[in-house]
Amino acid sequence: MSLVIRLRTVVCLLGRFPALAGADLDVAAGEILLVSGPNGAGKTTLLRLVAGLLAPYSGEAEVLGHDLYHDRLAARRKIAIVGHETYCYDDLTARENVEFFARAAGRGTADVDAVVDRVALGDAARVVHRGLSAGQRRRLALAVALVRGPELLLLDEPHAGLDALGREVLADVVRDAPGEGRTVVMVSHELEIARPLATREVRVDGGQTAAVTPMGATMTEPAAKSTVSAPAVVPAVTP
Amino acid sequence: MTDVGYVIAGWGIAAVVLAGYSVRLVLRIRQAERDDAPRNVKP
Amino acid sequence: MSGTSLWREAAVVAGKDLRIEARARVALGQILPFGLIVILLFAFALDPDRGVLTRVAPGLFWIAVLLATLLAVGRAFAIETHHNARDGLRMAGLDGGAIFLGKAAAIALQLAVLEVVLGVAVIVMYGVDVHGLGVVLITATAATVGLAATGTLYGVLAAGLRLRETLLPLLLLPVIAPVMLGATRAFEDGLGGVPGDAWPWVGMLGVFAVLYTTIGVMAFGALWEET
Amino acid sequence: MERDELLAPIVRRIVGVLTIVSLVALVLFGLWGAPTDEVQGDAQRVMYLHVPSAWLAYLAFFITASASALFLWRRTRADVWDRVAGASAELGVMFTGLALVLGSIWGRPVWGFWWAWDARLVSTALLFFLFLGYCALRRIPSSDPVGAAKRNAIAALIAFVDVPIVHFSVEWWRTLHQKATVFNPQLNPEIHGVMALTLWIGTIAFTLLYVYLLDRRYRLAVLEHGRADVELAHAIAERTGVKAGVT
Repeated sequence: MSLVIRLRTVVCLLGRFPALAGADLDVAAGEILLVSGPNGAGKTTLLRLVAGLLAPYSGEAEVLGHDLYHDRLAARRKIAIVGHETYCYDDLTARENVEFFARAAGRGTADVDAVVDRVALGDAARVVHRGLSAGQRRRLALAVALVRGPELLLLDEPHAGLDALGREVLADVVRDAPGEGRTVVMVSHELEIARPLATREVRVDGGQTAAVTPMGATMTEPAAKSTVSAPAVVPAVTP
Repeated sequence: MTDVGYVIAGWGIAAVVLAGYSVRLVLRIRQAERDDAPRNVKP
Repeated sequence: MSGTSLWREAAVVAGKDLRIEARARVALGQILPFGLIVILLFAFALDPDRGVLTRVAPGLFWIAVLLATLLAVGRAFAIETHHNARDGLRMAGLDGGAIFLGKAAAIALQLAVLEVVLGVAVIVMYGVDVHGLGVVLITATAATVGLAATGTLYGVLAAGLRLRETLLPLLLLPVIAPVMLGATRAFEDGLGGVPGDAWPWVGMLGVFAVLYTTIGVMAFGALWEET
Repeated sequence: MERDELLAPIVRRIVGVLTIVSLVALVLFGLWGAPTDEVQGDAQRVMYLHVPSAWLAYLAFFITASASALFLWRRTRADVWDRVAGASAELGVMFTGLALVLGSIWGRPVWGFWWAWDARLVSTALLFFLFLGYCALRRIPSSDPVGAAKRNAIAALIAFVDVPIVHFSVEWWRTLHQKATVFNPQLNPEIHGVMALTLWIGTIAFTLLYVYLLDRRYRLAVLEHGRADVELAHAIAERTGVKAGVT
C-alpha cells in the first residue's frame, strides 16, 4: 500500500514566516481527508505545499511518490487543486477556460463536455468568466480541476460561496472520488457539511498537524487503509 | 604638473569610493557580528 | 519531454494568450496607440522640417518598438495574476519550455502587428523610402523573435517579485541594447543605404534570437517555479 | 560544501597586508615615480587607476558568471557559489562605475571631451547597467532560498551571455561607419618602462584589494544568512509555542 501524501516535520515559509512549522501527515490512497483548524493555522499552506505550488524549506515531503524538493512538476501533473480563486482567465468563457486546462493536460472535447455537464454549468458555459456569478465560478473552479483527471484532488474551502446546486455537485464529486481512484484532501470551516463527506479528520494548528479527531464517516471501502501509523494519525472509526 | 585638477579629481574619487566601500563593509560586518554574538549561532 | 508535445503545449499556451488579447484588446487598444503617440512625439522633439526625422527614422522606430515591448511583456504576465491564474497555469502540468515558447510566440505576433502599423506610420509621417523591403522584413523578424524571447525570459524573472514594474526595464533594456543597435543599422541600410550592407547585422540579430530562445526553453521552467 | 569564511585567517591577513603595501606603492609610483607623459601630460596619471579598474570589472563579472554556473550545476551546487557570485557582482559594479568615471576624467583634458562614443566606453557602460540590474534583483527577498539562488544564477548567466554580443555589436557599429578617432596611434606612444611598471603595480594592488573585499563581502553574506536562520528558528519556536498554548 502506497501513501499518497507523506510529510515529516515539514517547515514551509511564506516570506520569512513559517506557515508550516514541522507538519506531519500521512494520507493513503482513496481517503477523503478533512483538514480543520482555526484561521492562520497553516491549512491553506499545507494544501499548496502538497499541490507542489510551494517548496518545502525543511523536512521530508513526498506526494504520489514524487519528492517535493525536486520533482514538483511531475507531482503537479497528477494533482488538481480548487483554491479560493478560480485560476481562470476573465476574458475567456467558462467553457474556454475548461478547454484550455483540458488541452494542456492532453485531453479532448469529450472530457470537456463531460465535466461541464457534471458541474451543471449549463448555459453559463458560454459566458465569459467575469460575467459569472459567485456560485457559477465555484463550480467552474471544480470543473477546471476535474477535467485533468487528477489522482489527488485538493479542495480549499470548497463550501465557501457555494450555492445549493454547487453543494450537491461537490458532494457527488467527493463521494465518487474513491470509486474513481481519486484521493481527496479538503480544508473546510463548515464542519457540519464537510464531516459527513470525510473518512478522517486532521486538525492543523500553529503550523503543525495537531490532534486527529476520530470521527464517524460515510465509510467507503478503501478508507480502511488509512491505518498507516504516524504520530498525528488515528484511523477512522466506523460509527 | 599639468592638469592638476583632473589628477586630484581622479585619484580623489577613486580613494573616496574604495575607502568608503571598504569602511562601510567592515562596519556592517562588525554590526552583524555583534547582532549574532549574544544568540550564539555559530554551528 | 518529446518534441511534438513541446510544440503542442506551446501552441495551447499561445492560443490562450492570443484569444485573451482578441477579447480584451489591450495590445491593440492601448499598446499600439502608445507606440503611435511616441512616433508623433519624436516629431515634436526633432524639428520635422530639417530632414532630421527621415535620417533618424530607423532609430526612432525601434525605440518605439522597444518601449512597446516592455508594455507587451508586462501585459503577458499581468494576465496570469488575476484570479491567481499563475497558480492555475503551474498546476496545468505544462513543461516550462512550452510555456516559454507559447508566451514568447504570442508576444512576437503582437509585436509584429504593432511593427507593421508603426512602420506604415513612420513611412507616411517621416517621409521614408523603402529600398530593400526584403532586408527590412528579415531584420524585423529576427529582431522581433529576439525581443520576444528576452522579454519573456525577463518577464518571468521579475513576474513573482515586488517592484516588478520598475525592475523589468532595468533588467531588460541593457540586454536588448544590441537588438536596438543591430536592427537600427540594418534598417538604415535597408531603407536609404545599400541593403547588402545589412547582412552582418541581420546575422547578429539571428544569433541573438536563437541564443535567447534556447536559453529561454531551458531556463524558463526553473524561473517559473519561483514564487 | 559550506564555508563560514572564504579565506583562511592567515591568508586573509597576508592578502590584507600585501594590499596595503601595493596600494602605497601605487600612490608613490603613480603620483611621483612615473614620469609625465609627453603627449597626454599629467592627466595620464589617472590611467594608473582607470586601467586596473576596468580589468577588475571584467574579472569580477567573469567570476560572478563562473560561480553562478557552478551553483547551477547540481554536482557543485553550494551556497558558497551563490554568495561569491553576489559579492563579486557588487564589487564588479563598483569597479565598472569607477572605470567609467575615471575614464571620463582622463578623457576631458586628453580628448577634450568628457564622453566619446567609443566602442569600449559604450560596452563598458552597458556592462555597468547589466549587472546593476542583477544586483537590484538579488536584493529582493524570497521565501524559497534555493529557488532565489537559482533565479539569481540564471539571471547572471543570461546577462553574461550578452557581454560578447554587446561587445561585438558596439565594435562593429563604431568601426563600420566611421574610423576610430579616439585611439589614434599618436596618443598611444611607446610606454615608458616605469609607466608600464606602475600600471602593473596598479593592477596587482586592485586585484589584491578585490580579493580582500570579496572575502569580507562573503563574510557579511554569511552573517546575514546566519541571522536569517536564527530569526527563522525563533519564528518556528514562537509559532509552535502558540499552538502549544492553544491545545
